[in-house]
Amino acid sequence: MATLVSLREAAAELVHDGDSVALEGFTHLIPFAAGHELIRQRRRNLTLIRMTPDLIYDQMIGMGCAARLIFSWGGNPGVGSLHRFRDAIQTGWPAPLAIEEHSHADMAARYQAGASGLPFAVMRGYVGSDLPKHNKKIKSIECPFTGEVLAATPALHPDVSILHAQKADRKGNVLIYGIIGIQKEAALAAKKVIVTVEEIVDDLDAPTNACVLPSWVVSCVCVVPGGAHPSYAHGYYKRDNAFCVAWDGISRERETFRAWMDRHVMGTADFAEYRRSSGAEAKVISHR
Amino acid sequence: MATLVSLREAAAELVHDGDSVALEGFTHLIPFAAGHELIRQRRRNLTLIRMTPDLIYDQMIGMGCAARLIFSWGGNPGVGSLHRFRDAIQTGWPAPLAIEEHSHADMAARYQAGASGLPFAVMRGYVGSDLPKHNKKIKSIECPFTGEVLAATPALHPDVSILHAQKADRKGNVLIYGIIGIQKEAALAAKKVIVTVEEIVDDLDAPTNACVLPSWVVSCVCVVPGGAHPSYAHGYYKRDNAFCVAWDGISRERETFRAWMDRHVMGTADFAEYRRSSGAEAKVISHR
Amino acid sequence: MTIAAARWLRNGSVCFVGIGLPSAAANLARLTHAPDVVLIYESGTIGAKPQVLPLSIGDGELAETADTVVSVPEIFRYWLQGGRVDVGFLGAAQIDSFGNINTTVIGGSYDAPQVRLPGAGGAPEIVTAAKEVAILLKQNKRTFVEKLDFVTSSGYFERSQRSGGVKLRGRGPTTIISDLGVLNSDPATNELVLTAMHPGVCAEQVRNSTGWKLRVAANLEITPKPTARELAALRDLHARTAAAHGTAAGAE
Amino acid sequence: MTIAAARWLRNGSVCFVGIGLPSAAANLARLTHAPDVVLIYESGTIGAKPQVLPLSIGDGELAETADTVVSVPEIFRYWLQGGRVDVGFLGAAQIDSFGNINTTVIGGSYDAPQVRLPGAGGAPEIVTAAKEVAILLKQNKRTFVEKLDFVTSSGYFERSQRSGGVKLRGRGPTTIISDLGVLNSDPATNELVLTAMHPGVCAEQVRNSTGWKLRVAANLEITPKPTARELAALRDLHARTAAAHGTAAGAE
Repeated sequence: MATLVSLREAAAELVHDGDSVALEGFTHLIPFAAGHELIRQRRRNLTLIRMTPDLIYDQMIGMGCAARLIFSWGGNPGVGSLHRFRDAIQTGWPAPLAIEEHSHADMAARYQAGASGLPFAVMRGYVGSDLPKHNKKIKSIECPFTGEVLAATPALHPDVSILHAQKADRKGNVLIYGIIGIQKEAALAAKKVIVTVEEIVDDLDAPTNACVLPSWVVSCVCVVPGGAHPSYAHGYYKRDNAFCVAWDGISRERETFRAWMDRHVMGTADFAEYRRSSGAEAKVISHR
Repeated sequence: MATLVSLREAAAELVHDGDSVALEGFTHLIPFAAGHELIRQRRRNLTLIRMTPDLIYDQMIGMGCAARLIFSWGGNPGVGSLHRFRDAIQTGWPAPLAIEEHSHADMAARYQAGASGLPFAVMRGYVGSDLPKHNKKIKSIECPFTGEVLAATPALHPDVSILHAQKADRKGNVLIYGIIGIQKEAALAAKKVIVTVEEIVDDLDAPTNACVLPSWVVSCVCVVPGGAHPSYAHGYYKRDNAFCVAWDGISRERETFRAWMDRHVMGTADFAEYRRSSGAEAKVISHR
Repeated sequence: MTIAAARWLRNGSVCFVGIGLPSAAANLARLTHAPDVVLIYESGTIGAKPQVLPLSIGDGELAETADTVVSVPEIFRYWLQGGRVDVGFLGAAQIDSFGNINTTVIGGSYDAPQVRLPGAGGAPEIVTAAKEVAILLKQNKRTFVEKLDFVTSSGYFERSQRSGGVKLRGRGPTTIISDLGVLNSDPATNELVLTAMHPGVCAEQVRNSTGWKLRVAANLEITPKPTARELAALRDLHARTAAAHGTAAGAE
Repeated sequence: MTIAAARWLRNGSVCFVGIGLPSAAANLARLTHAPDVVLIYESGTIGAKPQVLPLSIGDGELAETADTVVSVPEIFRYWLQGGRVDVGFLGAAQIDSFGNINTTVIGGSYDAPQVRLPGAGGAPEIVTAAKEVAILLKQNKRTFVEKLDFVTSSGYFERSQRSGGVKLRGRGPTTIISDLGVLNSDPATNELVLTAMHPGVCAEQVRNSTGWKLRVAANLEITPKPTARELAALRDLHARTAAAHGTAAGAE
């Protein structure tokens, strides 16, 4: 059963140095507040797993949290490159970053296999691509009926998966809607699950076939309003595109990056203070 | 794009003797009207595919439509046995019925593989069961990472899948809600798709993450109010439990079965007439 | 039998429920000592809290009272095979002394059976994926048999003989609850042993209702009598069910 | 370039859309000659009809205007791999003369690259699962290269050389649309050949902007000039986008 705790407590208790950690959310509902908290708590040697390591992992990598990255597309969506991600791979700053690189379809399949209790995933993938030459986790398998050769990759089982969601009820049942991405699979593939939410409500008011994570598959629920900023929470606030553009400048040089992180993340006690400090107030939208 | 036609036309045009046909709906939204229409049109030598061949396939088998059955549980839910299904397997009446028998998890996996464009499905299944001895479609496969041996079965690709749904809009987009079963997978695994619906509406009013079949994956939409009776349509009418119990008596002997079918199905022009004839009026429920 | 089975279910456990007797017992547990038991039906309903017993595995009542309703492939892949289920709560047509289950054919051969049963349903994977399994079944020499005509879903003997190195996550069918008593698997031999009898039943009666030479535990217990609260809850449940369906689903 | 790409898209086709230029062109098509084009974004939005261009592949505008929003594994398995996509509409960092795509590394080696690019995303499977693929890319000697530093997603050469007997359902990247013209694959050799130039561009200019010895079709066409309607629709789309985002997403 999910317990309702502060994000600081959840991160301290459930995420340890050396863990494999998946912060998921496909453009939507990216758990930035949780990423910041792991940076503040100086988590080290993490294996970071994420289909699209965008700003959140750029920040964690640049602050030295990661030893390894499992991913399929590393860019600043709609803007360009991730400078800290690039710097780590190209020059090893601030620490060498081993990478395990896949395609989106494969990452999704690996999470699905993990959620499904299967040791591996099968897909029609990578035909003619150089990726399998550089990733030993991509093998092949023969169909026992047609003889076709398909790609096979091992299931993902993060030590901890961390999500942001719109809301939870008092029992800890979580509702996610809009672009639901890979969140359900990331949660069900993981050993432990932390969910930050915009709010706690009496009644989830979920449609019958909505994406609901029952309380008993969630370890901790933490209330962090605006916790997906600069990503967005459908029905609550929009994506802060201006911040994503500004990040390109902030993160381009190591010095400006460190100064910004030291001031707004390391120098703040929690996400609420960060939002005031950075001026990154999520604008609550009206059609909620 | 889905075209709006009568069920009679859809069945005549899209379902041919010898086809493999999946009428799906897990207890809920079983396409009885469509099954009756195939009986009326005297379709023969069909390979019938369905996880739970209940009353609808008992009727089709007893009326001689089927040469083969692919399934995982054949009973009258909450009542007992299917007498026509039994009679066909035990004595070959009215025609011999070849069977290809699986577990639920496997049938679901086979449909999923079909919908996914994969030639086979992988599952942890059948350990210690006698079923694989009698079904050559159940093979094994070794995990290329752990060496574990798992079950593998071929993808399902019905010639036609037939569903009943709550509603469609004028473009032919279909909304299914409540117990959604295996319907989406059955539709996406098939070469052609017929959907009967309770009603056509201007606006589907579907929640963001609802189970919607877009118009362009559906061949035909047919309006057949009450078309799932004696099964139910969530939000429209309840399951007719009394009919399911009565079916046990009707179907027990070949003579009573044939007399009933001749009178109420063969002797009626369409499902609306059948409903009047059999007194099987679906009771519209209030919380619609 | 329903009451004894209900008692066996721990509060808070996640239970994959078969229709009929298992569903009646699981809901009785939920309405008495185990309000937080999580009931999953293979139709995709997670956390169903029906006020009347469902007649089918996919009644609307299950969907309306569930925390969420997912697809059938999802329920089997993410929730059952994914290892999320604590207890499989099943019925059967026949079992043997090692908890193997037959729900496929009786008599004759598979291709030409004397009696064709409904088949496997979800059971072959429930018995291996759930952490533990309990089977509810009325006890007589036709249901508790020496040798099954067909092993649909495997118990202990088949597991050890035939798993072929596949890792099985669950402990298998540890408990059989019948109308006469309770059988548990002997941890040493995996054979089912009579460990408790319901009030008014004698060991001789149980042996005579069993198709194999039934072993009886040294410390054979008597199931405590149903309490007034249990009886009232069961009676009310059946009354509500009868009123809703015009029949008494899962009634003994 | 956006207009030429938009024209290429047939009404009613099911299009798996990449972000940026492909998304701008696909939506322009939808707002002009192809109102019934079905736009699928890898974020899971099916039938998206955005009024402003999304900045990211998962903008809320896509979810709000879609016919349905499914999970990311579903979009890749049921919809892309399931063979439901007519056209993959993609960008790239580099292509070669056989339509192979690099979006991974430039210079150095994979382990120690000079420039690390974002990586594969959905492309390796889009190029093989979609029935046909069009690639949108500004043309110069750094983007249209003789030899790729890395093959992220395969075009024709690699398909024939390396598919290893795997059945490929699609026809591959048949069309490249650049800011200078249009290249199509020669059905005989699979090599990309210049088949059309945009107004005001000469063949010499295109050759000089191509890293390989570019073949030019005998019946080289000139792309018709943008119509007033096309230009107005594109201008309005960009204006709405700029007003919504404070920036001109996908603008040329």
